[in-house]
Amino acid sequence: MIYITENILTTNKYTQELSKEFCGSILVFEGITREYTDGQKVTKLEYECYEPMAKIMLEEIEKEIFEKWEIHDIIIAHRIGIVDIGETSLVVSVSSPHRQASFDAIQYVINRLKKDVPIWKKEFFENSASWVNS
Amino acid sequence: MIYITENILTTNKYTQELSKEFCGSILVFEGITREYTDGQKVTKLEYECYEPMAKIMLEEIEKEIFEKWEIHDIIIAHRIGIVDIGETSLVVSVSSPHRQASFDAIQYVINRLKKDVPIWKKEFFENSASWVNS
Amino acid sequence: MKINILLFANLKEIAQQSSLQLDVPETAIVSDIIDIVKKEIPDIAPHFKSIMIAVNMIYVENSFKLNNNDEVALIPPASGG
Amino acid sequence: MKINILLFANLKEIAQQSSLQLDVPETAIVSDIIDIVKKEIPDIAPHFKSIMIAVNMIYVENSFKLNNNDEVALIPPASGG
Repeated sequence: MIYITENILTTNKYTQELSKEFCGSILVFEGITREYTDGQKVTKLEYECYEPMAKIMLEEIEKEIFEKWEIHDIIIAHRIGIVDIGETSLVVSVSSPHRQASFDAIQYVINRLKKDVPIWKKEFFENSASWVNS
Repeated sequence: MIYITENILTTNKYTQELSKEFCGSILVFEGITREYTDGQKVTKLEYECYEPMAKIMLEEIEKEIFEKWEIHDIIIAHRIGIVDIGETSLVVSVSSPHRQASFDAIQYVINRLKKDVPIWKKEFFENSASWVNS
Repeated sequence: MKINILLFANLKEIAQQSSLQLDVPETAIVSDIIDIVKKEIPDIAPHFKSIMIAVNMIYVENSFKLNNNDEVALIPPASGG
Repeated sequence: MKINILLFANLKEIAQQSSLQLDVPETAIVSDIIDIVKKEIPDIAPHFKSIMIAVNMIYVENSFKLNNNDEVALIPPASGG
């Protein structure tokens, strides 16, 4: 299941929603906005998204995950809009019969997401702001 | 922090307790008792533990983790006693500035725990029961 | 034919708009669109070396042949997560 | 001197006890203890090829020299997690 939302993300929600039948392993990753980037104090972040395309790409990644690894269920939730320091920007949770698949699958999702999915992060510093990677 | 307990484990508790300051990544692994082992239906499990030694060894593993990887906090919680099917036997949660450390650290903990820590699992089947690995 | 261009993140800020509509010949390919955008919004030009192009939400090469009403998104390097 | 032996999991079930106390010479090493336990509880003997020994909660070799009141745990292969 894919969520792109302006609401606060809680791992609890995305762990509970995960289908777990017959699963031996649940792994939940939470990406949190950090206070410093290369020593510069960040005051807040903003995520922008080409939402319909991001959804399609995340659904494709989800499909690939099911083809590559024996997993039972996966949830990918990305927050967009303003995200304050210490808040969660990304949750990826996976249930699988055996644990190795869940570690591999989550790392694959994060790597693909950061490389290919049209979501962009703007960092606000005390006296400036800039889009990451641009 | 190490917990060896007969109480039900919830990832929510061990995610909330984790110190997260300045962390970009939280990863939580949950090991759940499965209904089938090699096609045989398991009715329940029992974990036994040489508790003082298990604690010492888990604390050593925790110390190694801090030496090997840049992590901020780690919680390892293992349930002992009777554990019903679908219940959680192990929670490992890690906060770290960067995500790779948390993936490496949790996998290291689980591998070491399964190999070296004096905890034993007994599987109960419909008409028999046996200690795993014995 | 009409082509709708979508701009995001830094490109949107530079252009001070999130989309623009172009009227182009029926033979237009992606690189023709890039040339037009570079002329219309010169400040975007230096960014094209890292921009990927998606047509109707699928990444394409510069030689991709466009159709009427296609949605051409200029995608700066992703930085989600 | 007195040595306390701890038994766990399948070993405890086979021995029908979780500990036993042995009185051994002051020169005793771990392998002496193993020999005594094999004699006292013959059904445990075949398991020793996979048992690890911890003295006072630290894994040791069979040549480890014991002291009075040492706690010797017979550790079957771990299966936690």
